[in-house]
Amino acid sequence: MNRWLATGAFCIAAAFLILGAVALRPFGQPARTEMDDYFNRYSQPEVAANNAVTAIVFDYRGYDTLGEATVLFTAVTGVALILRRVRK
Amino acid sequence: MEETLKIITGQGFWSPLLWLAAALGILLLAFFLWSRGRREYKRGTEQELPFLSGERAEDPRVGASHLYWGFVEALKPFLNGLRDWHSGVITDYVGWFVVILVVVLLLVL
Amino acid sequence: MSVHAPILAIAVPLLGGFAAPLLARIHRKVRDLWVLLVVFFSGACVGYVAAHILSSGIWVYVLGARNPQETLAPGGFPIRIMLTVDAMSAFMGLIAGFLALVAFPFALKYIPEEEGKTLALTLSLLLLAGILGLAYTGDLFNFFVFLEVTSIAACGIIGFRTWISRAPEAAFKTMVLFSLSGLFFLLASAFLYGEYGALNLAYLSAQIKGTLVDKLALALFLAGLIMKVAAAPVHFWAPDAYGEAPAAKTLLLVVNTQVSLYGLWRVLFTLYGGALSAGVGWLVTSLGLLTMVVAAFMALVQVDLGRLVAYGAVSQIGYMMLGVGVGLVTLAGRPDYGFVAMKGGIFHMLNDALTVGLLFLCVGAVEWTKGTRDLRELGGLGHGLPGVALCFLLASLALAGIPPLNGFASKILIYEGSFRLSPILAAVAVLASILLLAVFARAFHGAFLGPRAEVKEGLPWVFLLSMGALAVGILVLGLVPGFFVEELVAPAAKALWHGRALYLAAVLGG
Amino acid sequence: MIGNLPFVVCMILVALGLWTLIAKRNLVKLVIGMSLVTSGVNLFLVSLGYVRGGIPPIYTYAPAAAPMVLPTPQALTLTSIVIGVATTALMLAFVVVIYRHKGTLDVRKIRDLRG
Amino acid sequence: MTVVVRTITRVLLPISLVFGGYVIMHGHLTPGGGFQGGAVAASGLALVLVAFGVERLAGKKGLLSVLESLGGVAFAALGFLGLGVTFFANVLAGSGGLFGHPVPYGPNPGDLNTAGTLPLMNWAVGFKVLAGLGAVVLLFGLFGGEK
Repeated sequence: MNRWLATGAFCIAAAFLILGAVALRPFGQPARTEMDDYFNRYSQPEVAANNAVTAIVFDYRGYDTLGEATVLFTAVTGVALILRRVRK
Repeated sequence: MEETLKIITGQGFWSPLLWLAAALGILLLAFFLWSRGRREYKRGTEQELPFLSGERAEDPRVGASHLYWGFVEALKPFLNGLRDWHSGVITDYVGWFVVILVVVLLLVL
Repeated sequence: MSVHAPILAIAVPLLGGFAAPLLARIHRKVRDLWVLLVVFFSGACVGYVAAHILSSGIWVYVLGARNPQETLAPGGFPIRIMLTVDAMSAFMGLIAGFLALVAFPFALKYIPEEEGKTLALTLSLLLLAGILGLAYTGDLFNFFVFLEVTSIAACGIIGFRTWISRAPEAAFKTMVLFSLSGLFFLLASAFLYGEYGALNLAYLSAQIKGTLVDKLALALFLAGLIMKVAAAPVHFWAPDAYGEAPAAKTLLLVVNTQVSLYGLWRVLFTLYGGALSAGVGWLVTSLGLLTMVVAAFMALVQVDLGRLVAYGAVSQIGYMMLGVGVGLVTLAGRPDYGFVAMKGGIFHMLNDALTVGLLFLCVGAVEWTKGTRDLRELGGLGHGLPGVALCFLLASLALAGIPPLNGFASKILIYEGSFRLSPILAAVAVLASILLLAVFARAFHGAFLGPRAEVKEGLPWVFLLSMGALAVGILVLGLVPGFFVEELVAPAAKALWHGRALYLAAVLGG
Repeated sequence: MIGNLPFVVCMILVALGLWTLIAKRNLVKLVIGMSLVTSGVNLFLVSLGYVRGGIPPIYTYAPAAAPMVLPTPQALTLTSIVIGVATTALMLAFVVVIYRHKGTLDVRKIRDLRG
Repeated sequence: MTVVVRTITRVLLPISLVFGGYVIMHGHLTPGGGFQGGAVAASGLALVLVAFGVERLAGKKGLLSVLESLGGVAFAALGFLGLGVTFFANVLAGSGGLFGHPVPYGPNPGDLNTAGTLPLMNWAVGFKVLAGLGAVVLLFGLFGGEK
């Protein structure tokens, strides 16, 4: 592939990424926080956990964590598969 | 019942059963023509053996790539360019990903 | 229990994948039985969900809530992950379920025990779970997680044959590209989260107005998913991956590609349906044309049967993109022909799954018998393997769009719809079909015709059963396409074409 | 504009990773580039959750009446980090096997699959 | 490895395992949780591999694989536990039984016996991560060792 094409495309892509970062709302001042306020307010009464992050990881978004555990399991299975010994 | 057998395409319709009926008709016609042919060639003689360009062929197999050899030969430069495009170098592939990213960015924004 | 059918379809294969290595320690028969049970249960759940949705609309299932239908927290915004299954998701799930039912019995016979069958079966179960999770989810981050599950499981399967150097090479390349696509998807989700503080698809869809950040996120989504579906300038991983994976598992890889395609439609039609320019539609359409032509020409010069079929499979992606792309271009006016093209594109997903799946099973049977896939060495297998030859012929004719098979039924819808938009589109699509016919004529000639060749005796009957199931599917879909188009495809197409408001209403109420 | 510097830094990290993937010729360096992209995205995610003057969203011995940072990005980042680790492990396994077969890590020499 | 490394490993291994266990156990009260604690404990395992060589642990590959599968099955099963309500519903939280103490809103010193299924899931995930990461390191070490 043409090196100049790749370099030019890369520069434009990087510029757009930085443009997006600049166009986002200011750092430290989230625009919309209904969902996170809910988590901070109700993680104790609903889940009985002091740690709101753990409450999200294992309760509100527990299904994601199941997927995440699956990813880890899949990767370990994959590594075992790739590094296994096959007599051929 | 009529609706489940055919697809309405907006300008017409496509009915496989109708097509099958037509195909069957054409097959019957072909069979009819074939059955009127000559039957008196001698079985078991050299009339049954395969010939290639008038020569008696020992191995009458035609290689699969010869089916449209001329077509591929004529397009050789184009096809070779396409093959070189699939270079097998992973960094090139990532480069093409960045190119498509830029195309999409320029188109969307 | 039937309330939980959508989640059971996903969670049971996950549990099955976790438990399969344990059960293999007890006995391998126990493991095989377990795998079959899990796949059949999952397939039954998928079928139940589809039947329910086709009769009574979108099915929302909120995970971890006190009530599965309680979508919104007090205050009117969604907080939990939810599955949002509409007709399109159900259609995708049906494809995955059917192919899994065909692929797993085949794989049980195809993969020798001493080559790590347990690991391969585990990965396949997890890949199936990931595919169904992708099809059913209604949450962006959850989509990313399952995208990674499918990526990693797929790459493990691609690298299965570690004793030849090509398989790890293909797997590594695929892994780099898949990870990049997943990361860009995540980056786009992060942009949307930063802008709107939410991750739910329907909620975000109601919020998106088309600001600069929204458009940037759309571009990142598109770039990531276009790579994952193997569209033309970034399709390089697909022939490597399809060609090098064990044939029985390639079916799941094909479904994996299609479910990524489903994700692309979901992002374009549902998430951005309200703020989409026609330019995106033209992009999808033209990438589709490029894909089908490039892949068909590349298939023309292949000498490896697996790689040839893989390029054929890539070119079919182009038809789906063309069909739905025409729908995207005309989304603003919603003319009739746009809907016809959409129906064709979505119907082609089902047809492609069947035909390409059957072709790969035939390649697997050929390799199982002869130990090679090189067309220069193969030949004359039609005498010894008449069933396989027949199936290969049927599938290649269907793939090339020869009437009266199913490939023609969907392609004629695509041709008609795209012809009304621009005759050039239809002309290029027909040209690619002719090229594919030439390609598969050569493949069939090279592998199956010619003087009788020695074959290994005793092709397992399960192989023929799996191939027969797909062949019957091809014939049935080809001979009575109207029924399937009206009952399955039209609702799915409508869910994308008109269904955005319904999708939002199902989650957000009102 | 200047307040968004953390986001910009994350994007620069992503871009650097992308450049590594385009320009480097060593498979292990490609894996490192992938890790860079992952780190950039993770940092971006977690920095989205920052609230000025915020404390961790944990109530054990928390000071009263201080704003808490947003917990969701932290949870997402945790998930994403584990996924990144899994990806890296699998990619390194492929690299090891490829090296055993080919005896090289140069991407220009590992191209049996082309055309 | 040298005797220095071995001695330090003997000291650090229990510390890392205990600290990992602490991080897992207090996941719902303090920063940390199953993944973090599992990773801390797995670092101890990696230390053993480096100090004493992979051969010492080569026979433990099957054990690690079983442990990982068990962790995964336990985690998924805890998700299935909520199936009376919905998948992944936290049925134990605030029920008064195991890990069932209710917690009022506001800062507090923390009570271990809270948060329902969360501590159980933390343990399941912790074992899974410990076994998974350990297995990955072990597999790499074994593959590099053989010729």
